[in-house]
Amino acid sequence: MKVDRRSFLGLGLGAVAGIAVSPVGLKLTDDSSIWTQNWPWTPVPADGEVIYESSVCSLCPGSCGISVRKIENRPVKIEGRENYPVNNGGACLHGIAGLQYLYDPARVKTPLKKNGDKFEEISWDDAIALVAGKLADLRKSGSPEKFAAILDKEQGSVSGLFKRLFKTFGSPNFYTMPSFESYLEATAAAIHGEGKTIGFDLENADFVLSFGAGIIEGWGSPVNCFQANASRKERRAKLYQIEPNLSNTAANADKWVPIKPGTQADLALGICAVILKNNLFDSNATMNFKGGFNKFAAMLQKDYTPSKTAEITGVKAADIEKIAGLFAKAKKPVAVFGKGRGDGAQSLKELAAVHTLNCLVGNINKKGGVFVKSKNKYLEFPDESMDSIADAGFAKPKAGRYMNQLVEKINSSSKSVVEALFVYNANPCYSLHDTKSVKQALGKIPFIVSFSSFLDETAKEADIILPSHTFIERIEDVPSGAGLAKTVVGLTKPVASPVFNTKNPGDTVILIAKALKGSIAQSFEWESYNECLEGVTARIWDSLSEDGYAVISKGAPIEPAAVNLSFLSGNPPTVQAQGDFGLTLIPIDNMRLINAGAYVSPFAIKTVSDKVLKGKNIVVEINPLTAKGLKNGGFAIITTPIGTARVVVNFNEGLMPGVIGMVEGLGHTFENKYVSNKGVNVNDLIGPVIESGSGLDAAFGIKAKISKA
Amino acid sequence: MDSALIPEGAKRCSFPKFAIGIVIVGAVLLWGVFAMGLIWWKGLNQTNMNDYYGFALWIWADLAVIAVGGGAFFTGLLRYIFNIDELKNIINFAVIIGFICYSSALLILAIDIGQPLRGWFIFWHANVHSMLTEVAFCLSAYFAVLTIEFIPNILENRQANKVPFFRHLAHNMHGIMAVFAATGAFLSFFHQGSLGGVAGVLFGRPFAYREGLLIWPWTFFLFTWSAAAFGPCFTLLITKITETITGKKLVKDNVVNLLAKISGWMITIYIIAKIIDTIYWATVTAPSLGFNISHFYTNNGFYGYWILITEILVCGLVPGIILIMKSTRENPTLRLIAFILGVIGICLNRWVMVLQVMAVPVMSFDTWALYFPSWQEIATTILPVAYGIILISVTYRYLPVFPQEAELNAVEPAAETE
Amino acid sequence: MKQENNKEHKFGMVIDLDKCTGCGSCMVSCMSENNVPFKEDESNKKDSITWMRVYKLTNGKSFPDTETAYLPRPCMHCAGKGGHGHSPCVSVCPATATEYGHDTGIVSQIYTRCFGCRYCMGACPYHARYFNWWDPKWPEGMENYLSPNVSPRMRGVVEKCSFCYHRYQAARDKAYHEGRNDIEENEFQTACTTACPAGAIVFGDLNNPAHKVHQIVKPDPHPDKWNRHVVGKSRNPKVFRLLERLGTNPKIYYLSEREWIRRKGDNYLDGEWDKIKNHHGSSSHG
Amino acid sequence: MFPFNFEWAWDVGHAIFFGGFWYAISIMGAGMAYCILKAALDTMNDN
Repeated sequence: MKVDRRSFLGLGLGAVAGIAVSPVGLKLTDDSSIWTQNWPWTPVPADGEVIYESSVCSLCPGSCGISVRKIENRPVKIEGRENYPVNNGGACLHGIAGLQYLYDPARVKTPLKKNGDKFEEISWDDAIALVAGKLADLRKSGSPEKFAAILDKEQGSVSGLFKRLFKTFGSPNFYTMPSFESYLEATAAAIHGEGKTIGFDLENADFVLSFGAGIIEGWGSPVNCFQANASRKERRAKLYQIEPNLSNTAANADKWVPIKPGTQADLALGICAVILKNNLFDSNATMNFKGGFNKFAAMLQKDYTPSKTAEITGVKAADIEKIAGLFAKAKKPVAVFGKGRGDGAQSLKELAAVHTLNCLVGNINKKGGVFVKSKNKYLEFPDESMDSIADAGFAKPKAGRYMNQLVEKINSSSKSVVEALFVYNANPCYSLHDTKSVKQALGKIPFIVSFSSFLDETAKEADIILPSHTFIERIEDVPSGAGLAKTVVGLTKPVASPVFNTKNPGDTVILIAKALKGSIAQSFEWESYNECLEGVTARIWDSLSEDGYAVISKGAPIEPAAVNLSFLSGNPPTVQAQGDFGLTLIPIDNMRLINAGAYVSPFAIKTVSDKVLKGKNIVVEINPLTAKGLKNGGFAIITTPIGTARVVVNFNEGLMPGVIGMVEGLGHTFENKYVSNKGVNVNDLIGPVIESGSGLDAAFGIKAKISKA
Repeated sequence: MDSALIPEGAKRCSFPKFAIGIVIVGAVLLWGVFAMGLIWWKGLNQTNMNDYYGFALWIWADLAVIAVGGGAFFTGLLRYIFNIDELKNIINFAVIIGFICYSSALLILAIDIGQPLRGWFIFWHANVHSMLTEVAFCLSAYFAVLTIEFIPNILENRQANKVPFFRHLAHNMHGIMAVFAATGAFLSFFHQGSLGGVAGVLFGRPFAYREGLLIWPWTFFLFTWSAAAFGPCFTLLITKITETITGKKLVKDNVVNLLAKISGWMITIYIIAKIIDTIYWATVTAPSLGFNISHFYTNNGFYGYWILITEILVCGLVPGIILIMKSTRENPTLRLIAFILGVIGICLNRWVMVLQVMAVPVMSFDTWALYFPSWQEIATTILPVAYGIILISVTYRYLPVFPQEAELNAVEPAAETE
Repeated sequence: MKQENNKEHKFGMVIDLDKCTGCGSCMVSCMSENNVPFKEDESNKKDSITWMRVYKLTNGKSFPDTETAYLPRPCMHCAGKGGHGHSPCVSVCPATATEYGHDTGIVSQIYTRCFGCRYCMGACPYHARYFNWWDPKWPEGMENYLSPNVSPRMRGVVEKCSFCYHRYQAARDKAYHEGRNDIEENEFQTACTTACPAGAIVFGDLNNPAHKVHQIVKPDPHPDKWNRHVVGKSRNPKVFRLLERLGTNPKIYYLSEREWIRRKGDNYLDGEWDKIKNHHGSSSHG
Repeated sequence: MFPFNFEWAWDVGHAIFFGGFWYAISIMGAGMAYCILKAALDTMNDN
């Protein structure tokens, strides 16, 4: 057959028609849609039996009970644990997002050793041997005190093991990062004497006078505070919030009292003055005051009259008198301190002044008041065995009282006063003021060991990283604190088997101690951290292992608390902001971000407002009255005595004129595209200001200027 | 070179010249195809659309081409149902323009949806309460009608016409074209209307929401009417452009003026209805939902009252009046201005009914959302324009599109016509 | 749909804005419960998938009279005009990919049927619907925490809050296995409700007078006498719904003692609010 | 779209919508079928 044009055309048309009526087309159409419904790159989570395991979250000092939903041993969801004495079913966003830490591919997956600028993987055995070798050399050289540690907290058995290692090694240089608990103890020490801490019975108080305490910003034990705050509505309890910015707490409060930054101590003393002048105090309580009550009263009437206080603080004299009256006349008033989360820089004058209000109205150790408790001593370690080096070294004075003095000491001496440093659960290169000088100090330390699970700013400075399990993979006792009225010890349990080649930090410490041999090893005669934990918590172990927690105390303590006002009666000077620019830059705490310890999860940063973080730019808040020449939403440069930063400006009427608010918790600089390299770390812009007398870094902010970029 | 394909007695430019033109426009087309490929491969993240602008440039382009493509159904309706015989001289071209518009609209929809391979679910799992379902059904069916209307013209190509079957097919299709045209008008009424309904039924969006008749909001009728009114403007504008480019008169003035006059009356009536609708919406519908008209036109960087004035008065009332008055209509410059204004007006109306709807905040604490398309969106929106130019060039060159061309451009002294 | 038995639920929520702290727990709990993906930059809130989004409201006054509050916004699960189930989104979906459950009042989304036309997003005045502009991607290893109860969505489809429908299914299955006809109030609670540390969210069956949500909201059994499209209006003067006047009939109610917050719930012409603020919420029996 | 689709409902909405649709499709189909058949017949008659 000759294929001419016509038959070709006919054949072609016939073929098209044939395919069109055949089921091929339909089949392909159907198949392609089924394919789109099952794209191989869209994950299909495996199904299986569901179980729930309870544990305790240790991301922050809140110590909430959690319930972990697991599918065939695979944790898929964290929720608050019902009826847990701290959080009763509630949970915060960071805890709920906890699994993102567990599976984070940016974790330190195995021990690392720094070689030049890079980290190399090494085995656990080699890493422990290397660390022990370095430490043994240091000890042999005769200066064991040049071994220092930075931890997040003093409490708990893991901290106990670190402390034990340092004592038996012969070093007094054990430091903790500033935390709300440390401020509570310092406040209690200043007024009630050593060995005590403070809890606030917020859920029963009927008038809460908060001096900037971010009760719903993550202050204290966050979920517990959320619940106490929410119950105000039914209880008809009042909250007055005193701070320069309209925080969430201020917005949620019955009244926001704007105040000039850094003058909360003065206002507290001014209110004390009114209470004393108007005889509104509880005379039964004040009868037993020591340390010059009369001198204190006289000082107040001289320096803190309402008009003088008004001038210092910017709060109207009439308002001061009114607040004093409301506070003193309330049935169950409580004054709370600790600006923001309470873990940033604080001045002891402020803490003590606010707490004095509690003492004056006699709410100490009363329901709905303030509980002055003994420090939680549920741990019983066996006696250490100390050799002569340990005895001699441990008796030497600490290089500095607090972290910032240690940093200053290292930077000011030509040869480092610290030769070896352990860092656990702390990120001083990020969360201390003036991070540049902190990094400089760490740079001078020849040997740094980090126990971090993540390659954070401080771990990056380390020579060895001995990665720890996350709180989802490890067992640990977690004592409550952070101003919680009751005292609860919870048990964190390994609800997931370790995802990477990490260890429980307790085990790591025991291994190092054993490798150091001699009396140190003798002090660590446990097979494992598990055995140690069971031993040192023997008194409450049954309860811990069965219920997952043990309640140490609840309700108001029975013993009376002595009050001594000698710290305040001389009216120590109020800390001033560093520098002489016209504006004041203050850090703002935001519940959706984390500023200490861990860093924020991808989920949590997703919730952050575009009025806080826009792309890679941090957004600062400023009252439009102060923002002359700036454009709302435009770029600006902030300059402080210690740094500059490019920021986006957001006009916010909820900020006192003259103040710039910058959120804490952004500006991380490690490798994690979801949460890092976004915005500015406010600690790069604020330098420490040491309060005379207490030695605390009390920089509430810093003087700054802002100009159009 | 290709002279065997060129209609008898018609003069066309040389093939190389034609080819160069096609290649230039083809490059633009390829740019659009490349963008289209990117979007299909990587997904809609290639656009600047977002969760506030789920409907954006493409949906506007879609609505706009369908509106201006309305010339096809309306001219067909006038020609075949109302038997206005003169319009046979422009109906082919109106059909081709309609074909281009509707095929473009379908292509744009295929790019616009997030799951193009599942696009047929709109038919399979049809929700008959959705205006978009009505659009899809009527649009596809009407596209089939347009194809049917276009086929005879293709078969009239000199070579195709030599095939007896094709010749007979073309003849037979001409014979019952009125049936197809009626079906097309029926389908067009519903899909043009339902496109209007797409915005009008959004009772969550007070800017778009309109009350109406039974299940149809007033925008349903306004869209149908406006497509019929402004569609011929577009047909005539493209005719004028084609005439300018080819340097030939292709359609007699009496035909143009007739269609222009009908369009003028349609526009004027539409604008009166639109004004009434706008006033009712601004004073009754929106306020009953808590909105002052000022809410929709202030506090943002783009959408102001200017848009209302431009759409209704400058690009609505003005072309309407120009086209209904004999003196102005028969002035070629004014007539052309009216066509251009009319086309701008209808496109602006579709823009407002898509993009401004998305831009206006509804919750009292929400903010205006403004948007600028990505290059991929722009390229894929220009793609149909390039495609249209190529298709018009090819059909003009090879098909007897304009029955009056030979008469108006007689090479030799005119042979007897009629 | 006639009420043939008392098993017809109308799940809804009331959120106490005086208790809400804006902490974000509900948002994260929702994301983690429902396998919501995340990407490198989520600061453009116009393309950030947050089934539960928390808005910040301000009273617009200048210092020091400024006040702010937070408003969590899940899907409103609108019942549409007259409460017949023609939600703004359901009525426009061309492919029946989103449906109104007449037995639950839950507006579902069928991801495998949605072909991504986004008409529903345009129809929703609450911006409760989100489009998967990108393929969902989890960092290596993180897909291990995904829950099998909710399928991860593919690129190109719309998703939104489902009122944790999988939890309802699980509760119903459990009740069925235990030979019970119906579920208890506490057996079906959404992930945001259980996560809220302030207890600001109350979830339950608006048709069931024994449920707390019903007791707080006191939904009016009759249509609003001033707007026949509005049904189920709260008879509690402190309770309001978002954009109630549009007739969308949301099943999310909000509670606040603060008048300026209640006013933010809807749009009012000049003077309108002052006329109705005192009997707002009690119109039918005012 | 078809009676065997599970979204199909025998209600007024479906009757009107699909009635109209299938009506239009039928006319078009029948019209084209007529034209093609007649053209085929005409072609055969030509020979």
